[in-house]
Amino acid sequence: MRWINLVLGTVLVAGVILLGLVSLAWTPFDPTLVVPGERLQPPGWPHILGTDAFGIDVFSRIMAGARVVVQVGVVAVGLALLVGVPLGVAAAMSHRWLSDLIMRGADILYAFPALLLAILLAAAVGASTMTAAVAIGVASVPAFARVARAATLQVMSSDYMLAARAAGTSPLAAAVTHVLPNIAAVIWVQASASFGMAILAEAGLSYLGLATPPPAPTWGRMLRDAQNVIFSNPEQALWPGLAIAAAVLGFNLLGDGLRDQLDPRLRDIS
Amino acid sequence: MATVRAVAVRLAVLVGSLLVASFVVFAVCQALPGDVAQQILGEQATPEAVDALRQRLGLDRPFLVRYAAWVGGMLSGDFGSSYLTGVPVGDLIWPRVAVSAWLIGLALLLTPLVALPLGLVAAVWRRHWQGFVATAASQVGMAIPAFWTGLMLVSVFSIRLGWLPANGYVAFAADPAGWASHLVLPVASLTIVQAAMLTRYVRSAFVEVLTEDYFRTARAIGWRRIPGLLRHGLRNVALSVLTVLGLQLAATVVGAIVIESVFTLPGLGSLLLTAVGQRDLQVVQGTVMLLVVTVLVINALVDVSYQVLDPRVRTGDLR
Amino acid sequence: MNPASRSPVAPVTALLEARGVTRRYGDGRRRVDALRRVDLAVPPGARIGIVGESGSGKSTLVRLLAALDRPTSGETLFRGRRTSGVPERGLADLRSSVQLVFQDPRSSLDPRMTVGRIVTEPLRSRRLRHRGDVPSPSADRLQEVLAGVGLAPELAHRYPHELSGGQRQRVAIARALAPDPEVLIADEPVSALDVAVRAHVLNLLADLVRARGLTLVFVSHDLAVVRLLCDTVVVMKDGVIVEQGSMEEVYDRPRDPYTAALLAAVPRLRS
Amino acid sequence: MNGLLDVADLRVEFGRHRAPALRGVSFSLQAGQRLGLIGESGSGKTVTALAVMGLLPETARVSGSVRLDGRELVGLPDAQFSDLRGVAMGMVFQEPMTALDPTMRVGRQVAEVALLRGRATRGDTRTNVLQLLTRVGFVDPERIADAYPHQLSGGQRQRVVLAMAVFNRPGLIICDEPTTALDVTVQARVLDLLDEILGESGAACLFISHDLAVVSRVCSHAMVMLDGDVVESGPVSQIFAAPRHPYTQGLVATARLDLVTPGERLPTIEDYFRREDFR
Repeated sequence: MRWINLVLGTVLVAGVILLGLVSLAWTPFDPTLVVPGERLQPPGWPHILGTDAFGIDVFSRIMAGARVVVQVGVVAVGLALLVGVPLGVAAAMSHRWLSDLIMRGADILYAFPALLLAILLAAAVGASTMTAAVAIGVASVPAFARVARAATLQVMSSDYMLAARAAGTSPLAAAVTHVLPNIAAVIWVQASASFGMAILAEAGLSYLGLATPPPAPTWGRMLRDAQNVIFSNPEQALWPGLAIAAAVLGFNLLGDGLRDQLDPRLRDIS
Repeated sequence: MATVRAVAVRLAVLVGSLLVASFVVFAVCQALPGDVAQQILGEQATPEAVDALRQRLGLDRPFLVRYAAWVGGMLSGDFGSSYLTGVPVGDLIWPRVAVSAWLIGLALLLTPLVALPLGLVAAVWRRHWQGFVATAASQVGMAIPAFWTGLMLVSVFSIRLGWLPANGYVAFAADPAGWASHLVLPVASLTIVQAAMLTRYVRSAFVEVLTEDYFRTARAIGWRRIPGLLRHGLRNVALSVLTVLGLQLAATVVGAIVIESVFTLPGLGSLLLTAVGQRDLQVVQGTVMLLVVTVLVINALVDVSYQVLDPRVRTGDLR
Repeated sequence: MNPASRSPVAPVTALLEARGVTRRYGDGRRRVDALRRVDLAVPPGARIGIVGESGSGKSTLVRLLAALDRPTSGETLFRGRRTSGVPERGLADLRSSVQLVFQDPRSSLDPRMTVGRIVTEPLRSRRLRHRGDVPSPSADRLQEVLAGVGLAPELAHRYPHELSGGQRQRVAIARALAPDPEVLIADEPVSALDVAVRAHVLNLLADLVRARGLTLVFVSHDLAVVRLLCDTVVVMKDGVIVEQGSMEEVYDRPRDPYTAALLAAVPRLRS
Repeated sequence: MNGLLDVADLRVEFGRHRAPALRGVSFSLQAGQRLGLIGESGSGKTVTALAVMGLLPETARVSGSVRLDGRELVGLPDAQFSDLRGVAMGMVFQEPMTALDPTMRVGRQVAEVALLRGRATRGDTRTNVLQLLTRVGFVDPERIADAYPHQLSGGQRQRVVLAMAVFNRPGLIICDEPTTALDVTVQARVLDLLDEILGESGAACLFISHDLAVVSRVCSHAMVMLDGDVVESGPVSQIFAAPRHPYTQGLVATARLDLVTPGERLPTIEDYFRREDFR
């Protein structure tokens, strides 16, 4: 049972990343090529998932969409990780007033949802893959800061940190040799979960037209296109939705699986 | 005494948060886009015309003065006017608040009602098929975007079965039955995703109670598993549910924006999206600010309610 | 190394000293004084036991002596030099000469470090190396130290969770002894261990203290354990020292009623 | 074999890949008898207690027989087991700090023991609770009943848990390291109280401890466990004065710190017993 999450998660995540990578070099059809004569074909050969209302091959579009998903996820999670983790560790290791300042800032940002930030940015400077990724990343910073701070506090309260001080290890050296290795596990778990959330947020934004502009294919825009023909062809909404669900599920399961493996306390319970 | 102090501190933090948030919203909307007057009039406009417009809109004043005026105006209920149409932003916002409030409020009300029993089942029978089904349902629910759920519900209940309208809105006062039928699918789409997320937390909160020493004590004096769990676990679970629900509020608010777009409900979300499309920044900043204020205020209320629920916090022995 | 060559200190100068130290936690109504104006002097070569129940302030006191915490008022000294209110880089002398063993090795050993890296951590510290004769972090020194506490050399590549409770506490002792300290502070070093392991660790500590001529500060809630290792005992209650004297004196003829109650409360095997 | 509690060939396993926690434990406890369970951590003391109480985690596989007053408990459905707990048997746990629900006043938690059985009305329950709190040595039962657990000390909480365990005058009380987390002076008071209450109610007691001195103070009989097996059992006087099994001899020797002269080497279990030779 405990392995199911990890295995299923890894398979789904690997699938999404693979689709995205392969799409850089090859897709069955041009994912942006509009072929009016081949509109709304049912799944079959050569269009294994059929074509959409523009006559574009659905599978090719999904492959290319995976690329955007991975892009946004990497940028957003990377940004959140690089900013949030040092902030959280610093908050835990520093004086109380600085710690309070950092965490209060994180609290305010926490109440400020990613999508609103992306909407603001889109309104102010125009929508693009980058504005979406940055907005999602900034909005994910507090989650990383909180997790890193909580984990660091736990490390700080351990006797081995006291022993390190008694051994003459400086705070910075202790942060590198003791804190980071001991909080890495929870950070990876958080990163995996955040990746899933980033995919959902990106899908929502591109559905609203507030992320990657056309003609680049994204799963969210595919759903928007599908909605236009939902009365005649409701099945059009199926594939991109499944792609999103599979990708998010993959990252969530991977995160859960990692946590189950890494948390010895949970291991004892189950 | 400790409670009064804690509430006072929390209120001070709330005011600080509101100031910071409003400043960020104002800065992003006013500083990032460049010269608004120039944009409105287009590249061909004469510098004199641009200057005149700038003066008329009050854009010639220093940034901080404009910020102060905006905040001051909002405190008295004046959100300013659209640069594009001149319509007061308040006139655009207020008629639409009810729609969004119903959508968000109903979803938030239903979310714990779905998540508590589901999470209980997932925790108590976590080694049996019932628990597996509940956990799997929550995992899947978390992975699907709310707007896709909306599209799927529409394709089944509106198109295939024809039971419910696919979009639009009727005011409650005009036609209560119509109002309800128009809200069922949007609220359901929003609730499914949020409840799935909350279920996960409820599950782990109950699992934690199951491993607590005090639950073992309760079992040792004769409590059966589920009644004991409800008696000694619910209050502890309620604390974490409340926290998570407070954090979910933000997600629900943005979820509602998307859902309004799926079902073309005339709420704040559709107002916001239209304004973004037209780059009507006064409307954008007013609407966003209203949503942010709502989220921050409710989160503060959640924090304060801790004081009432947890005796360790209430008596000030634990912070 | 000849321990005698290192202690030319005049007997009047205490190695470690606390002068009127108070340590206060929290503020306002929740203020707790963990220590209240405590004076204590640890002369070179002494083996001092600090005994008390939870909340007596015994752990706080040794943490102050080791400059791992700061007194709210009063001062701590090492070799007659102030160590309270001194920035960390001014404590090189103290750090290289005073080492600690903590209660629970599961918490005092970093779970993500191998035994070898744990034991050599004090040797790798630039600050400790200020003292000229601190051994270098070589493989030889590691083997020497491990052998000194009765651990096989191949354990150097293991992680703490792969060891038994007794082995873990030996690793903690090895780390403390690696830089050749003068003072060993042991804070409840056997309280978290099984009875079967306790005797081994106590025997090891007694041997090491004797062989290296260490000054020992031994904190415990258990007078019976302290009696075996120490020649002087300090009894603490609620942040103050209630009695202090030679081991036999206090153990056989306690003057303070609290010490007497403490002794009487220890359950003895009835057979 | 018709004591109050008869345990026969009790085996407990947690998963196939782990060594069994109990490998066929048998013992018998007469009404009013006090049996001490001695052993190191991991020897199976707590598992034995939890098996008797029916509180082992779901993952445990239990076989063998546990009979209380002649009634077989192994395989008993949880609903029926629940009706026995708190009535026919009560339990006191090791960790007083976490044993009580932090969100509920102490008085209400104690009262639950009565209300669960549906015997009492709220009014006279309150009276009973206050009486009981007085009986476990509180001079101000009103204040204790209205306090939350975190406002009490460890010793006070352990007395509250003891009160809950004895409320319905069960015939069997199980104590799992009840004083290990307490200071010695507090331990002495709690042990006195336990002694008094057991004597008064005539209940039998299964008393788990790693501390031989504590067992010798409370119990009449003792049973020594090692790696899920019972290696020796008998009257306390015999076990501690003339232990037969080398492991017990080692345990007793290491426990007599007071007999060692300072400077002398402490005896260890390995002086008497080598694990490699066992089994």
